[in-house]
Amino acid sequence: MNYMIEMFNVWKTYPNGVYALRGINIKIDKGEFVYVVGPSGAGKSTFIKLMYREERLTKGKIFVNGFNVERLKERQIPQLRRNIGVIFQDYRLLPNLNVYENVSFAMEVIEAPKKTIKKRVPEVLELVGLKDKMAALPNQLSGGEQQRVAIARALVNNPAVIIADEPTGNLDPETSWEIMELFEKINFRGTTIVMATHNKEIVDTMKKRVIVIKDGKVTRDEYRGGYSYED
Amino acid sequence: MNYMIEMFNVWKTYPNGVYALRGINIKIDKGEFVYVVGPSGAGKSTFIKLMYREERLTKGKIFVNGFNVERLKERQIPQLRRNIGVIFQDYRLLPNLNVYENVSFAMEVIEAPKKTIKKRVPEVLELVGLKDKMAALPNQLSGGEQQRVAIARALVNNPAVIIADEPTGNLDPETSWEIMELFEKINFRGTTIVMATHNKEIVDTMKKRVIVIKDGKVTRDEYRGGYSYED
Amino acid sequence: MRIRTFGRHLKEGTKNIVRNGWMTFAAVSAVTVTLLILGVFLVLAMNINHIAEVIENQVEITVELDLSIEESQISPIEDQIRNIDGVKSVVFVSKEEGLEQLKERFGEDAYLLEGLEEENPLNDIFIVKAYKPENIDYIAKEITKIDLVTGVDYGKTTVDKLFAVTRWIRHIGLIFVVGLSFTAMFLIANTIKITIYARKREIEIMKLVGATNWFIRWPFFVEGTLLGILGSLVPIVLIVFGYEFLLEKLNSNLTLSFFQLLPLYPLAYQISILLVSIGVFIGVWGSMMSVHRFLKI
Amino acid sequence: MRIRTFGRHLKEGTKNIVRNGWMTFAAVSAVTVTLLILGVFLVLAMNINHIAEVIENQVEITVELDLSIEESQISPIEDQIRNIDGVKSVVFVSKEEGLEQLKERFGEDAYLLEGLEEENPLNDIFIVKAYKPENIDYIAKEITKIDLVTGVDYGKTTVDKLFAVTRWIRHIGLIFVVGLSFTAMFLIANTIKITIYARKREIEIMKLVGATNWFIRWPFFVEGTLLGILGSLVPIVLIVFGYEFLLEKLNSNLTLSFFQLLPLYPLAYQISILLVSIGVFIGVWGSMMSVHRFLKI
Ligand SMILES: Nc1ncnc2c1ncn2[C@@H]1O[C@H](COP(=O)(O)OP(=O)(O)OP(=O)(O)O)[C@@H](O)[C@H]1O
Ligand SMILES: Nc1ncnc2c1ncn2[C@@H]1O[C@H](COP(=O)(O)OP(=O)(O)OP(=O)(O)O)[C@@H](O)[C@H]1O
Ligand SMILES: [Mg+2]
Ligand SMILES: [Mg+2]
Repeated sequence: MNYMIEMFNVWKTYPNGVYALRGINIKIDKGEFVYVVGPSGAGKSTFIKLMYREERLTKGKIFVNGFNVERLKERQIPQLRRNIGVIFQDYRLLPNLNVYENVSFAMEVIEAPKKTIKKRVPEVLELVGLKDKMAALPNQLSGGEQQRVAIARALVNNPAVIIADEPTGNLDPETSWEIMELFEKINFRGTTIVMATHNKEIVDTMKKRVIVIKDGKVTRDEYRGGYSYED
Repeated sequence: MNYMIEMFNVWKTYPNGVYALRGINIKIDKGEFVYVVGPSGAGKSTFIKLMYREERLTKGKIFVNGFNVERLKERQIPQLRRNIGVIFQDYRLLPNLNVYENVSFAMEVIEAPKKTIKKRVPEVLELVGLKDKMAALPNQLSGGEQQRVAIARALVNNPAVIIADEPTGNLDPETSWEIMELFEKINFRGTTIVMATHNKEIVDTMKKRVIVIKDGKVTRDEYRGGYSYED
Repeated sequence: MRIRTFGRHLKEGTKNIVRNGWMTFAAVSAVTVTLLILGVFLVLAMNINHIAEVIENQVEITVELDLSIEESQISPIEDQIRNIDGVKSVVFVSKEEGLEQLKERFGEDAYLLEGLEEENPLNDIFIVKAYKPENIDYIAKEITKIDLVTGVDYGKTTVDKLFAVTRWIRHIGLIFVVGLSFTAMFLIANTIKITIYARKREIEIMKLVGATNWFIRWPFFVEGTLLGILGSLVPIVLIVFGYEFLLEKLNSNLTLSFFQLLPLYPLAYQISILLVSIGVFIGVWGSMMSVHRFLKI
Repeated sequence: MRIRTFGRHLKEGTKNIVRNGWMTFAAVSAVTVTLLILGVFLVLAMNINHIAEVIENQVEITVELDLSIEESQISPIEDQIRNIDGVKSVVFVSKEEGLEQLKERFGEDAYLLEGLEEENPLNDIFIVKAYKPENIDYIAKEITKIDLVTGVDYGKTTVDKLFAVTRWIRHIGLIFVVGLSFTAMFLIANTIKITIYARKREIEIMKLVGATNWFIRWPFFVEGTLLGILGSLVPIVLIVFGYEFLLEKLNSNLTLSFFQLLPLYPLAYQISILLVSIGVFIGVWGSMMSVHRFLKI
């Protein structure tokens, strides 16, 4: 129970019969920084969605931050999720809330004091370079701006783990690097980071642990590895 | 009128007061392959949305494929759009239609014969590597798979122009390259391609015309240019 | 539009009914419930109108003839009355018959009238009925002009009161029916609007992919029609069978057999056609209206 | 839940009413229209019930006393009648008064009764009224047992018929009110469900970000309450003022003044409270029901 994330022989079959994951065994330590790479449709997002129980597994066991994810009671689920900052591949911003409200929502959920919220939200938005877009609604933002709101929301509560599903897919290289530096800094302070990505340059430059998923299986798991998953 | 796309001093201000484009002048020839690059929020998507009149311009003139876009009558708009294959940054698949139906929809719209549709759709899906996902609904696909459906839909009618807004943002490098080769082949057959992208590697490797947009203005327009837009 | 495209729209419209499963269910059930209420009320209003008519038709004019009248003078007067516009029937009641009827009406107290036979104080009378109750007044006036007629009576004040009541009941019924119809239209259209609102984005995407407005509208048109038809089925079945059941129950219950309800046919046909038409009309109209809002891209 | 969180929910719920502008409008107008119909019908049903009661209360028992009765024997009989359960009033009508009334009723034909004064063939009678019309039958039977009472009559067959009619009208009214109430509940809940369905994704996102079920429910609770209140305002105003107007119109119209409608107060309060309660209840219930469906993630 010293690991942040542990998976034992995890299988996931979607209701329509797609075998997304086929026997995953993985251990991620507290404070680690892990890239998850692999071709499109390999199962990276599924792998990630199991951790905060957006999807339920078909077989196996998952422990995240001390929770037995599959055995969680209905009312424990929010507890699990509050310790995880998730950056969704498709952002999932609340369409009726503006940038500020979207980020503050995550703090209201944990019943943070108003004062803390008022101080912290602009801080985080500054970090992702969106301080002048606070009043904009999601559909008034560019793709990359929306992605950065999603990043800000994931960071705002200083969660124990950050799970990021292609957080730089819609960002230009320069902004991507800024975000990666941010992640590195956060990681340095002890936060575990799991990040699915297609960005070869980032993976190859910022050498970290790399987990390669292909066809629902882990085909490589290497510390300080590179992107390429071709044998 | 020999150009495929012409913009004369085009301005776009969004209703909330954001100046997205500030005096764009650009001419794109028939059969050209153009990258549009620039930082997040620079105005690339806006630039692209004006071409098929998803957004209306505030000032200036645009001609696309011989149409005066701003002056178009209500019932001419479909005519304009049928000559343009658009790959949207957020995919915009029809959620109730499966992969096959999403692609065939674009052909039904132009009242193509059933037989042609039946032959052409699987062909295009094969090209983007989704032949075995034809029956899946969009929400049963991975991010990259959805993106490829959007690509297939844009290609299926062999339009005169393809306008692609970050078509490889959620694709792994290998698949990205396959898609780029596909684009090159299509371009070779005479189709004009305008592609907004953040993919430095692609832009630097596949040398084409590069238009750099920054803060709503064209700051560089170079044939066989590279990605970097820092001066 | 080519024929194959028309076929496509038919197919898509039908498929959408299934694809939007939950939404379709919500919309159809709104149509069902609304039309049910409207239908029940229509049947009620039609019957109230019918009963009012039956009551109104029972109004008759009593024409008193001069005491000195000869038997041979009666028939010409009857002809004269018959010739008045709107007269339906004329029945002669001699003074002897009149006394008999009066006695019957007195029942137990008939002994009070004993001895009147010798010098019958009553007049010979005609009982006149009209085709349309509203003509009663005119007919009565015409009869007054006839020679040897000494009195014309139809209980003017009571009848006026009765007509005032039936008129009010009819008005209220009409107001309710009209009000309910508008309400039904509004509620159904409103529900359809919201379900289509959820498909706003879909419609926008279709337009951006190059679909013409009509290409998008047609499947919605088909869908609206089907919604209306599906939504009117249950109300029709319930109302027709419920009404049949009610009629049977009323007929078998003697104390209530004076409730003269309309017969099952043609009422059943009228209601069915009306409900389907309203359902389809509002289904299509609601769909078209709301799709329209989202075509402007 | 901390107080600041409660404040937040209140604020969010209110804001959502504005944020979802179009949807709110659609939902509120569905509530409005449905409650309007329901309210109008309630007022109608309450008045029909009232009128039926008034008519029923006019039923009275005529008690005939022996012809040979002495004046001193009358008062004890009256007391005996008064002591029967459920008797409201007992009025004595002497044979002389009876004849006068009979003559009045005969009107023009009163001359038929001339000469009866000398040897008055009528009985002395009591006119008995009951508190509850349904007790008439029992009271009549009890009176029969009293000495020197020769006849008890309340037009049994006519009254039975009348009661059958009023019972039926009441039943139909009740069925309509219950049916309409369920319909209203269904339609409103249905509309709210659809509007919330459009926010399915929002609710899912909230859950994925770590919100508890109650954190998500509370603003919807507030929203549902507001929806109900907003939706019942217009119906209340329309019904109360409309009813006032109707009463005035009826009172100024002499031919119709026998329509004994319920007074404006307390009816106005009853209807207002009823409509607001129904609106709020269904608003909250509909919201909670539909949010529930989407919390399972
Ligand atoms: N909800 C679902 N129902 C059915 N199949 C699904 C569902 N979600 C994903 N899949 C399938 O599961 C497989 C893995 O999907 P996943 O989203 O995990 O891929 P990925 O590695 O994240 O891909 P990408 O890089 O394109 O995002 C794919 O074949 C996909 O089609
Ligand atoms: N609908 C809108 N309403 C208001 N402002 C908008 C809207 N869409 C975009 N903007 C603003 O216009 C500017 C340009 O946006 P655009 O989407 O064109 O950027 P982009 O270059 O495509 O960025 P990205 O690479 O992040 O997709 C941004 O500042 C954005 O916030
Ligand atoms: Mg993915
Ligand atoms: Mg963009």
